[in-house]
Amino acid sequence: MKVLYFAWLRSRIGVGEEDLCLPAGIATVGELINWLKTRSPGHAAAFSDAGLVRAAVNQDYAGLDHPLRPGDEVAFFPPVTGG
Amino acid sequence: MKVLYFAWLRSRIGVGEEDLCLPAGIATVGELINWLKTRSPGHAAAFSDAGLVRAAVNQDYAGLDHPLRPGDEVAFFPPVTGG
Amino acid sequence: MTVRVQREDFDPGAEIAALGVGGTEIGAVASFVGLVRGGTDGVAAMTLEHYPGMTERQIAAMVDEACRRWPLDGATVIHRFGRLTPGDRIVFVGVASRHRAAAFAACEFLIDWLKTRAPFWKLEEGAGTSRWVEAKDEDDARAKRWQKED
Amino acid sequence: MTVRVQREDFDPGAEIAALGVGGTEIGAVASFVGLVRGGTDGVAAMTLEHYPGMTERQIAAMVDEACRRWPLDGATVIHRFGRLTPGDRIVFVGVASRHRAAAFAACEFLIDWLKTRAPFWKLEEGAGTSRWVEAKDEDDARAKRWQKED
Repeated sequence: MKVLYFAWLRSRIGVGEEDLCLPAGIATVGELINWLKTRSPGHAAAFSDAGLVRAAVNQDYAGLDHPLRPGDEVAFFPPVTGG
Repeated sequence: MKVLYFAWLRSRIGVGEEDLCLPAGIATVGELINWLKTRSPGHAAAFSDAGLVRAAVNQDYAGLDHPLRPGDEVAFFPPVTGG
Repeated sequence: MTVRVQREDFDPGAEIAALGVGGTEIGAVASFVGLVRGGTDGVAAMTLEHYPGMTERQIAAMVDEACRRWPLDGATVIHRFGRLTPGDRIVFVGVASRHRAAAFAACEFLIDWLKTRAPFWKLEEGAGTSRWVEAKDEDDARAKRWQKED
Repeated sequence: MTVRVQREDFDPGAEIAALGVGGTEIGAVASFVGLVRGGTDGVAAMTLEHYPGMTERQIAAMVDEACRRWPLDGATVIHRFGRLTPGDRIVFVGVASRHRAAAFAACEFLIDWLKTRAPFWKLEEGAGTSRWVEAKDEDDARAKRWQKED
């Protein structure tokens, strides 16, 4: 599964993109976050305040209970500040 | 006194501007309109529906009871349709 | 603050660019361009008559009022007169401000007031005749939104 | 309907002109240009990061929604990314319609939604450091004005 990070999530994790093999039992965005937090101190720091993180699945905004399927593109980023 | 007419008031009266010597006793815009109506059938037609006529004195909107003074520039026109 | 009443066309891009260079505190330029519509009744052209002197005076007063109501860094109003055909630009209103809410509000305020207070009259030509356009109640209603409760 | 996400600058005048030629029924083009502000804290530059693909997709969805809500004859959204300095243009939103009320409403809707839904992030540089700009509650509040009661 392709996972993307933007803005300060990218800075803290150290990469903008990861291709990950998820272990069994990760079926939602929220479960993916909990697993990502265990991967490195940078990941843990990036996801330490869940209220500051937004998620997208296949380039649409998605909540924590959004289901994940093989081949999905998942992205995490802070609240947007364009315009 | 300089009196100006615009749009269909000008068409009906036949001129866009008149330099008039007002008789005594004309002290307001409303009194001026009543006197102008007596000047010609065109004037009478132009002012036949007072609700459709707007007035300005010295280039500011003015009501029927607005006082007139020597040297004032008075204008009559329909509701505006610019923009 | 710029007010121009002219027969010639104008360049919205140049006006917007000029508004944006008023200082690095400007974050927003809202603008409006009004165009001559052809209409379903086949209007071929229109002639805009105005009251020289009063027009500039009334528009300048509107711009002053907008500056009192909102924190603006610049405002430009250009209104054409003379003969225009469908697709021609009639009016430009542009407002620069630190924040977009003020820029949008002042821009709408100015065009609503222009429609109901600036002394212009449209004579439409079509199918061999001409007629003076009547003022719209809808425009009066939109302008009334901005009246303050004193 | 035009959506562009690009590093290069854009020309507001050319975009407004293009919106106006969509047909002689267009009477109004409302537009918005967002500029980089210097700020009192002396921001020297900013870098706009975005999420290629999702950005275009989200903006196109906003434009579609605007077309469903208002009778529009054209809409253009251009958003830049990359490094920008104070006074630079960031974003253009332009909307053409028969009537000005729809043009203004759709233009404000689009910029409010862009601010809260389009995946862009600003990294500000100033005084030797850089920091990610935080989202504003005020922007969320403005975007919420457009939420429908279903």
